[in-house]
Amino acid sequence: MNLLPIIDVGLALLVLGIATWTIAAREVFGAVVGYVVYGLLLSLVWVRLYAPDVALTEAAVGGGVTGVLLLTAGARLRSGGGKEAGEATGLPLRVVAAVLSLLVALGLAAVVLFLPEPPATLAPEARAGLAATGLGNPITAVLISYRSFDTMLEKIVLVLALTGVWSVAADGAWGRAPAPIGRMAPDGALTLLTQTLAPLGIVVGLHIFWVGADAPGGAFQGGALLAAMWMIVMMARLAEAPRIDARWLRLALIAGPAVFFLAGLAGVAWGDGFFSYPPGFAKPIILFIEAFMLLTIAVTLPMLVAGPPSKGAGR
Amino acid sequence: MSFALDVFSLAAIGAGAFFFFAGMVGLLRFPDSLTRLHALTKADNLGLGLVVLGLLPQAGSLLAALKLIIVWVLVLLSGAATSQMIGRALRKGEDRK
Amino acid sequence: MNDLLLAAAGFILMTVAVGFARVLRGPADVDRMMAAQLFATGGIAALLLVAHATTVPGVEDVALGLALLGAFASVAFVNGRADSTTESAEPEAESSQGEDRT
Amino acid sequence: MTPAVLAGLVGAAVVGLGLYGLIVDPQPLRKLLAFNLIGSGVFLVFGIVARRGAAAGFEFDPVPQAMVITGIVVAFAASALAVALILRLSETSGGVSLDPAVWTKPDDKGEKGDGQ
Repeated sequence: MNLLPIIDVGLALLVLGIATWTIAAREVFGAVVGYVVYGLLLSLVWVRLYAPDVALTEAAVGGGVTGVLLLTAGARLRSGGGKEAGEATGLPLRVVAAVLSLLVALGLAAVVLFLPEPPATLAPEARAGLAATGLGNPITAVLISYRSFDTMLEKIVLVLALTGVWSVAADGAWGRAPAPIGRMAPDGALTLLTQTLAPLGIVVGLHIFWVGADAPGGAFQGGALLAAMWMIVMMARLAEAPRIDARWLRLALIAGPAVFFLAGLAGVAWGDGFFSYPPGFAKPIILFIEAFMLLTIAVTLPMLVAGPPSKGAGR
Repeated sequence: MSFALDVFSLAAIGAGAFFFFAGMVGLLRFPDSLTRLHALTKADNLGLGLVVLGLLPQAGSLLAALKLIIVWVLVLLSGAATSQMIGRALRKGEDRK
Repeated sequence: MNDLLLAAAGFILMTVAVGFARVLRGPADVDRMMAAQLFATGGIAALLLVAHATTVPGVEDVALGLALLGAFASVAFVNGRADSTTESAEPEAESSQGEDRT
Repeated sequence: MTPAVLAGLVGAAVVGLGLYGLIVDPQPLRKLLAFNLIGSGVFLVFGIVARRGAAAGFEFDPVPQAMVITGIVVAFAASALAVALILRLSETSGGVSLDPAVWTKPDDKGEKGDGQ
């Protein structure tokens, strides 16, 4: 196994090189292409850190969906005639910024090199919690059981962010649909790709959600893949974003946090406190909560990318 | 038997790596976008295809092998469709001149 | 066997890394997209090889996700450049003298 | 050097790179990209805490890993909000800049272009 360190070092250099490119590229498009590739490489790094769950999330949300968000934003800026302006930073500030960034990086590197021994860990606690849930994937158990409060609040953050995005809509646009994210005329090759890819992708997304109980995967990763499939369908102009006052949309947006919250309250009523799942039923309850989280993530991410409602759009 | 399978795997993976190399050389050395597109499809389709073919005998279960094949099919699909779109965009650009 | 798989993974990774030079040089955005696509495919191949050699669980699913997202990103690139792929798609100036375009 | 330490060092360097881009690049979208780089660097540093925390029969400490997963999704939500604000700014002021001098249009009589 003496080749592995060489691959690790090569991977590290590649990640650094591509990160440098995303900062140094002259144009937004080139930088975003770099960023998407960077996300892909990072997920390889996460696999090397024995974190396939994080690898999937990073590839899906960190690289893929964020990349599309930035690409869509860049295209909308150009077509809106708005130019990204601003004076180039002068040399003195550049030098100061470089020194400051270098110091921060060195400080962090020192922290990394001199982390305490023995390492702090919550793994035993997580292991203890795992037994009670009946799940095989410790990360899912941590997300839904051991640190369930974090995960529920994070769902609420998603809904809040979407509220924030919608709130910057122009006057008179409220309730309408977001502007389409597809910018191409309907295209035969793209239609064929979408019609084969989307069903396959939905199956893969649901599969990754389902195995998440016992293997790498889960609601986040599966939901992000489903979101990507919906966005492909929108980009191929096979469907447009729905009006933001559609009842089903509103229900889907709050389904995840609401069901999560109610499950927590049920713990107060029948169990030992907020988010205490009754023994023996923990696994089915967790899967039930996760199913609604999957729905919320799959709907919220594309709506976040689609942006605020627009006057021109809407049926 | 397992030795024969290992040899088969290595041969296929080696061939796959060669096609990646060829695709890279083409992408870097070919003079314009259309010929580069041609080089890219070789790496996409054959490179990954041969690597997957080589890993198939090593896959632990039938499901794992199936997933490997689906990975390849997904890359094939997207490669074919996006090549078509890129190529058409390039053609349009040339017609205008 | 594992060492040979790792060597293949390292070779493929190095190959697509050199191919990344196309992202740096461009000149057209389609060239950048193509390099990114090569990178995604090579990344998936390297992931499968490394994972097989190091036995990280569930890597087939990661590869499935990456393959889906690679397709997604390719579509997004074409979509994001829908209005300008055509105008900037010119062959490189330095190497265009020998070619025959109709 | 273990892979974990190496990844942590990469994370530290990426944070530095992102910080530099965040300060130096004048374009808001590029600043957002740089901000996302910083985020991913922090996640990497956090990830090695997870890898080092291998105990109780795990290859990793699941708690930091779970928090990184939540963090990635929250970072995306924040980016989406920032993009919405940037696009709205370009709509109302005709240009995207963080420099208030650029927001003022000639016919605004010197007022900031934040009117509806």
